[in-house]
Amino acid sequence: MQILYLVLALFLLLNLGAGMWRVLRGPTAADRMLATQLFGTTAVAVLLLLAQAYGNPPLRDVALVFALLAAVTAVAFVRRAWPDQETGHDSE
Amino acid sequence: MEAVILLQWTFDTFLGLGLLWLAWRALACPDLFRAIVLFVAFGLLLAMAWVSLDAPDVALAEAAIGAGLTGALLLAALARLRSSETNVEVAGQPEKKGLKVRNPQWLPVVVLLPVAAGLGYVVLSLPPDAVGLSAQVAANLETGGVSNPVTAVLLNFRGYDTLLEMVVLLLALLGVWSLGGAALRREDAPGLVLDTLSRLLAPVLILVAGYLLWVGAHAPGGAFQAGSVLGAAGVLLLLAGWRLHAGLAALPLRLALVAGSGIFLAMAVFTLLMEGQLLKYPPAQAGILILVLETAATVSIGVTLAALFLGGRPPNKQDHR
Amino acid sequence: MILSDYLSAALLIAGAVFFLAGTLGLLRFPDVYTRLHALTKADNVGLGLMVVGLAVQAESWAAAGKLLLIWLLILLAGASVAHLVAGGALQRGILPWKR
Amino acid sequence: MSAAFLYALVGVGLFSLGLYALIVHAHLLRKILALNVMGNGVFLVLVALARRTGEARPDAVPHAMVITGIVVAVSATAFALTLMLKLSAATGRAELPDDRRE
Repeated sequence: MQILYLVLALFLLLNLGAGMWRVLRGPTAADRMLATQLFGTTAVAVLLLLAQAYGNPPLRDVALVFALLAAVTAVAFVRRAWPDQETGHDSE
Repeated sequence: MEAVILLQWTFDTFLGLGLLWLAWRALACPDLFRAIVLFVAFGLLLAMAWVSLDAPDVALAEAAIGAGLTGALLLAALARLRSSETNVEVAGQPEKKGLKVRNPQWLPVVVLLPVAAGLGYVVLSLPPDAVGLSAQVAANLETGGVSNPVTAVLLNFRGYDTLLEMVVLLLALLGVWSLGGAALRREDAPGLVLDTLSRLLAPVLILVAGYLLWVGAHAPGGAFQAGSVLGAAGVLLLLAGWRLHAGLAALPLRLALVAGSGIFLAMAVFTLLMEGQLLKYPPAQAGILILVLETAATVSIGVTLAALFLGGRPPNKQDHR
Repeated sequence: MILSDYLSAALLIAGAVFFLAGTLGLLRFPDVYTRLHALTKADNVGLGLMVVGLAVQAESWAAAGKLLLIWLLILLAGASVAHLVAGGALQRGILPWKR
Repeated sequence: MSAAFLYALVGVGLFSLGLYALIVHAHLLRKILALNVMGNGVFLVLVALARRTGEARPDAVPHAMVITGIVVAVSATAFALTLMLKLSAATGRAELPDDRRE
């Protein structure tokens, strides 16, 4: 089972790498922010898998903190940093 | 077993390359907003690196700060920067200014390559096996009052470090406050969704902060992690439009801010008088003394971080008159 | 391998498939609104399946409860953020994609 | 070479990248990001070297130092950001004056 956990963790890590493309590409600021939201959810899954693979239950607390704070950065973006005019395409 | 080790190596390699790549993109891409988003992603990946290095205490702190506070701080600063730059009507696009670099660029590369190579050489020349101070920590853990070695180091063996660290936090806040009051920005109504979210999450955040504080005695967790989670709760509430009641903004707020360093200092003086040594607790009472210190430190760290996010002295009653 | 191991493995792999679907959606969908679906549906189901798969293996009921709590928190955060982002995008005049 | 040294080398790489960006970029927000990357590189070296205990528990002292370091770094970042905003409000640009041109 340990091998399965690690394989899946690695798979999710590669998934994250693919998601990075959206952060780089955009086109809107919201797209970039959404991609980091995906990062949060995937990171939680990776941490839970690693907790099981290494038999290290405290890692679940790290995942718990991630889950709790997943919304904070996105809320900061929506409330503060989202420019009023969004043309749909960033000035490249 | 071979397969497990191979998988761990692959995971570590991808993670390391990902960290370097994200850092490079965050520092090199032309748009400042994109740089901040990439930096937040970098923080998330870093938390996984701490887990991989068997440092769950560090991972907890990074998760709370990297995922919550740093991103919020940077994004809020960027928003205020944009409004101030457009107010003054600077020529040229503010977005593009992040790209402007000083020439010649090859000079720093030439200077820094040997520095990087030298640092790498020094790191690789270190002995592959070194116990460091872990043997001493393990030997003294029985008298430490807590069974989590990291908490024992932070609050007992090197308690004076933590005392001064609380003072550093306070100094950073004093620096921010000395630059003026908080900008009185008109916050939009949070709306039903954000209001509900903050009402649901804030109590859970405070509960988890208490949980981390409690388990810190025997498992990963402790005052810094709990304080960071508490600070994130404050940031979430501030973003939802909540403000400290003016009556609480004067003395009670300041008391909460200095509680950590104040009680720490009192404890230092007390132990100096009783035991003849700075922050040397009697082993029988060490556990309870550490819990008291950690509780005060958690409150102070949380309130300080939230106040730092507000970015200025909160308006007093006197200011309203 | 006992029965619960097979069950857990099946759930974990199913979860990974949903994560893959979410990432594909994030990369391939044409606008913000459709990409929101990929994140809030596929990924949350993926995480849910993984949580159930791991909860089968959990050492105690408390541990299983903590796993469930983590999933609920992610659901709450995902749903709220999706709503906030979609509302903000509409307000800023980003047009939904039409064929 | 063990995984500890892999991460230590990544830490050195991050430090060098951050230092380069700190020198090259003029915008202060970018400089603050660069300082943070440098700090995280140092943390990574410290924690990676604490892992050299073999099968035993890693050394707790560097872990404790890094935890305090993370919290200090975020408060220093907040202070730096406030200073940057103050400068930008006063001069209209978040960059240090370039004394070669004036």
